[in-house]
Amino acid sequence: MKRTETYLLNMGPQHPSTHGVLQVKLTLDGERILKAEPVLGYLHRGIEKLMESRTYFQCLPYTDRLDYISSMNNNFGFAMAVEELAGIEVPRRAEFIRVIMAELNRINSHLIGIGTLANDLGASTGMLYCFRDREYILDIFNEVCGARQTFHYIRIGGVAGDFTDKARELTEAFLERVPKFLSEYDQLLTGNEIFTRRIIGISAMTAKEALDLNMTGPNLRATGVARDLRKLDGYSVYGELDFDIPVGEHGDNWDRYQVKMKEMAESAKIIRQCLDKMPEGLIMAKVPKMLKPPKGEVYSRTEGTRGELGFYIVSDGTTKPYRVHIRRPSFVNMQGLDLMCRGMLIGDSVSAYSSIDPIMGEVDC
Amino acid sequence: MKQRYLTAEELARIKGNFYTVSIDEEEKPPIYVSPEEFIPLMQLLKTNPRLLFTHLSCLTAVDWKDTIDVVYYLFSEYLGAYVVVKVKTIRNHPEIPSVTSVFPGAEFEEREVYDLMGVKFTGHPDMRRILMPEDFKGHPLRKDFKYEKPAPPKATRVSGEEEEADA
Amino acid sequence: MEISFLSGLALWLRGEIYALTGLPILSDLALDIIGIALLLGIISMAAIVFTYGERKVCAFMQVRIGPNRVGGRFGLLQPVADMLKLMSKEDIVPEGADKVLWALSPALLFVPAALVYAFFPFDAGAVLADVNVGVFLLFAISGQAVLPFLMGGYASNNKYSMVGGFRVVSQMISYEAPLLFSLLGILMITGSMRLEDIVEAQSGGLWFIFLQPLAFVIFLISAVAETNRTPFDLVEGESEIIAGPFTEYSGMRWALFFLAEYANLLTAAILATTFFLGGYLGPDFLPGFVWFGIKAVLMVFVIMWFRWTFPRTRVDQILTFGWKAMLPLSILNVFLTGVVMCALGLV
Amino acid sequence: MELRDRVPESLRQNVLILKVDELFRWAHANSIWPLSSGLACCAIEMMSTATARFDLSRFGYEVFRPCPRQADLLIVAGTLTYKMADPIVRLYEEMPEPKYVIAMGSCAIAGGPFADSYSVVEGIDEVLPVDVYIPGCPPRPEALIDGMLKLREKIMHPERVAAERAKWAERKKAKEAKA
Amino acid sequence: MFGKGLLTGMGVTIKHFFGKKETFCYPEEKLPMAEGFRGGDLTMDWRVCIGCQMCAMACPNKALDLTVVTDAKKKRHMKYYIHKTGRCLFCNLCVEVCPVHTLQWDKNYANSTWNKEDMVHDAMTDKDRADLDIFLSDVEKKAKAEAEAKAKAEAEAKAKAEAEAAEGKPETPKAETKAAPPKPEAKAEAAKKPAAQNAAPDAEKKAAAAEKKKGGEA
Repeated sequence: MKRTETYLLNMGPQHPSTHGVLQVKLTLDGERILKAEPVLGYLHRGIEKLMESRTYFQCLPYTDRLDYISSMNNNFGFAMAVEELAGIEVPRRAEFIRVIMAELNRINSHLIGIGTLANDLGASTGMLYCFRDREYILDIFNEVCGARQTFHYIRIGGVAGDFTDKARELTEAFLERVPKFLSEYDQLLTGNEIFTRRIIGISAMTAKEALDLNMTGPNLRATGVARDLRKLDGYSVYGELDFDIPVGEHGDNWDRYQVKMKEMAESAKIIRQCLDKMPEGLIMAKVPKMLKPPKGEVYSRTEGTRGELGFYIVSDGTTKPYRVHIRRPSFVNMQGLDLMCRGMLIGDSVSAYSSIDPIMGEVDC
Repeated sequence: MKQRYLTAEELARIKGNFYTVSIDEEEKPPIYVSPEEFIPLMQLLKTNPRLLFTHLSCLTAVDWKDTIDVVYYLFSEYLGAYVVVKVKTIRNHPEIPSVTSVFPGAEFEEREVYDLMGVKFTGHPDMRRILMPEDFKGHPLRKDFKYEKPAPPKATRVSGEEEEADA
Repeated sequence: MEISFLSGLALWLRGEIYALTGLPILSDLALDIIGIALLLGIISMAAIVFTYGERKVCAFMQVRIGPNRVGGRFGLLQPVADMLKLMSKEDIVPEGADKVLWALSPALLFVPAALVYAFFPFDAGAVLADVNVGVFLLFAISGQAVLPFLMGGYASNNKYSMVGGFRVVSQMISYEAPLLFSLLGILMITGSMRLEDIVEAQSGGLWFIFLQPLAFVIFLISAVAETNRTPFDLVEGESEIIAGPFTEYSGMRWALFFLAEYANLLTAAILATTFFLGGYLGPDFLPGFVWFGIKAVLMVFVIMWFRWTFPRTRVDQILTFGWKAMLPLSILNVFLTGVVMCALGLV
Repeated sequence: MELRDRVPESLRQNVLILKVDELFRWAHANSIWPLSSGLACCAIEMMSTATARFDLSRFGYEVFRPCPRQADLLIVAGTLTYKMADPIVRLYEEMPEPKYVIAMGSCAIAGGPFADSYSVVEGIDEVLPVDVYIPGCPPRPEALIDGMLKLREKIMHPERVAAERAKWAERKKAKEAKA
Repeated sequence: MFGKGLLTGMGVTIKHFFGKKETFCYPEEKLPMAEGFRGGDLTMDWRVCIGCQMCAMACPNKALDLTVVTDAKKKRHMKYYIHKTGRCLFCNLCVEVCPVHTLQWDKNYANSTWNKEDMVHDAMTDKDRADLDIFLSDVEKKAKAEAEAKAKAEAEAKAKAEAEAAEGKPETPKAETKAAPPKPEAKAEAAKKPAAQNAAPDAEKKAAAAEKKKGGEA
């Protein structure tokens, strides 16, 4: 009688395809995975504890370091939470600039997601093209707020710098590039039989399983549930913009890849509308230097690039928050990793990590 | 949350069949519930056809120096509204039933609350620390957490012919 | 035996040595030594040139400029710097490793890669060992390149290397058969297994790539799988099992693996040129071996082009593709060649 | 260098006098293969250094080896936490000998924004011997290329490093004398 | 046909193989920096700086530790402006909060070093400190001179007052009072004139000091 023995393979904190310091303990039978247990905490920097000893203005740069690929969306979430707590009204022009920056950052983040997926499956050229196109977005950010990655641009009450004409011109140039580079990825990756065979039908997930595991963002939409907080809550000026939500059917890696590709096209559409609708006017509301929000708590959620990004802030009337909890989408999506890797081969677990696309700064907070 | 909060009579209807639930008169009052009746309340909120709070948006704990509150934000697409459920626990050995029986997706967040705040969840499938190293003493997010950092491990250079690079 | 530039040179040299020493054995010996030295030179040159070529081709395809700082404007000394650095690295033997197999596997891998070069006809008469069962012997030798990978994987006492070793065995064995079967068509047409006869059979522009297109496609795919390059580079699947059997090797040992891999790459290119692109045949404004060189480098470029375009296939996909698609197709090709030859009355 | 002077004037152009370790130093300096081990935000800047626009491969450094056995440079790009300290020490000790360490970003230099957090090691020089420090949070890819060139200079000319270290030592003595 | 997608993929790569490259050769050509770029070290001009330490308070991570020295006229000046790059977030809060806008980034991002000591950067060089000492000493001298002048003026005024009292007690006292007030006003204007140079921040400083008290006790 054939007796096989399972063994434990440790995809350690340093592994080319675990996107940073994620450790996954795989229990393997030959090359088939029986159990995948993620070990987190290698990048736990205790941001929630640090925020308790800093004023609201000083907490904002810390949100840049959470999901360090989409820093704008983190600033956006935290700023909206504090504005709701302190009752600050943001001028319309600042709202539109915020939406433009958040959507540009969504494209930036999805480009990295698709680039690392291609690189982990072996096509490193795909990654190089994604990073080349990402540089044009970083030029816009560099022009507007002076930094390439940790922007600290969306402030409580508005935005730090105005949307200059040079930034508008760069954005227009970028919007023309978007359909070109999306079609290039279709030619290079989507049409490629080896690429499609590697991700079609791999780590599929039904809508019920995804909802039970509390997954949100592209991973949930890939299973067919059209839940997008930009449409559901309609926060900021998303209510006035019309865009549709791309949805997959089987919830496998192919649908996650397709949802991200279509979302980039949608984000470009949103930026197009914002550029046309942006009014002139102030970019910063009147915010007291020593901001003391009233005693109480608030939970404000926005659609981050990887799912529902929520900020739960309890204030006790002083300038420093009493407690800040950050509902991190990548952290909750990690629960789906075990389900996605079960029964797959080692090669597929690699595509599972890069289609969940966890950012360890956000997972370990 | 940009969504609306439950109206007073909806809250009253929920309070109807639970006697340990207390709702005070704030503008958006959280539902305080005792650990014993916590799981039935969550069951009701999730499965009742007129409520359908199917999405557990946020699960966290706040340390109020005398008690530790575990906070649950639930959201229902059917009603288009959210509700806040809070459970008070005793400070020195907090213990409340785990909600993974109702919301399986809360497993990691409960482990994080146990790891950083020290609230034990009975009935949780895998009650271990998730972020801090296994042998870490204490729970960092508590207000009375005192900790001085140990000396980190030092790498030894095998050949060492080049003298130690100056610190 | 036609006389070409290289074989003429060899004959002249033999005459000179014979005139000097008067002993036929000595001149043969001298000639063989010179031949071996030349071949080893070609193999090490192949490693140096192709590491540089690979990085430049990869850079150009990824819209960036490759190494252009080390040694002059084009970075030509980059591979020299790499080799020298690899030579002077510390040699770590993992504790618990099987010392004998550990030391033997890089050397063993290099032996078949170098031995195969003795049979290639670089020019009309210029072949080190003119064997009339050339093709058969060629594949017998290159067949045992599988063992060193497995030895390396087993000896380095590391789970990733073990998994890499398993993958190597399954992949290389399953692509050995289609590789051979795809050449049967050509052997049937030429009727002889001597490499020079195969090249002569393609004279007059009738290259086998036009006569046997299906065989060329199968051969190319199997050759790429045999040399473990993308899209079949499961052995060294960076993102999955780090560096496969070479995970624990460092410094010069790893450089030997690296050298053998590039030698195998050139072998695959030379095989493709000899069998399908008419070896050293070409319009005679260039000598034979220059044509041979151009076609070989062209084939190397195509294989590199595969590497920087395609993702990696999964282990089970490779095996099913090998057994279920490649083998039947190559047998079909043999059958078709037979039918056509009967129809044309050649048999 | 009396050896070099003995070469006659006419041949000086095409005669290269080189000590062996100088040759190996040149080889090490020009082909440093970094280990692809990014910890946090600086890792994304490290990756974009190897891409099309900033192109680390012009210096021959773009071969990011996944396993420490074949790498000779450990770029610590991100925050080092106590839980990650042991693995990073193990990574460092697994690398074959002529190995170098670059501390990239504020977090690696002195703990950066998270210096007073309970789980962050303040600066990796408490854990590893560091060769080059690159300030910035995160440093621009050009700053990383500048740091790599500084490392290249450190390998090629150890005497400059010794001079710098001497200057720094007596500057420190002067400060202590004044304090 | 099975290979169609593969061939289009190869078409894309070969197109880029011969296409234009995207690389900036860093050490030779440098990317133009946006004017709002936040990088390098902090630079400030000690003459403009009023020593209010707002930047040190605004920093999230206490990366600035400043030593302030007060001159004879009880006005503050910066002596040591230590900017710990190892703790800095480059979040620009200090540059934006500075009331006199003297804090700037020097945009020199390529400043990697071999030893860790250069990471603790002092925005005021030794030469600045030397100029500061000269400035303090002459402020000292001016203050001393004024003090003597004031003392002499008081002495004369006292002497004249006694002389008038001695000469004719019946004279009306109004003249004295008229004479006394103009003298102090003159003195006040005189005092104000040398400080005209940073008169505007005085008001500001009072507001900052008040605020600091309020911030302190909050």
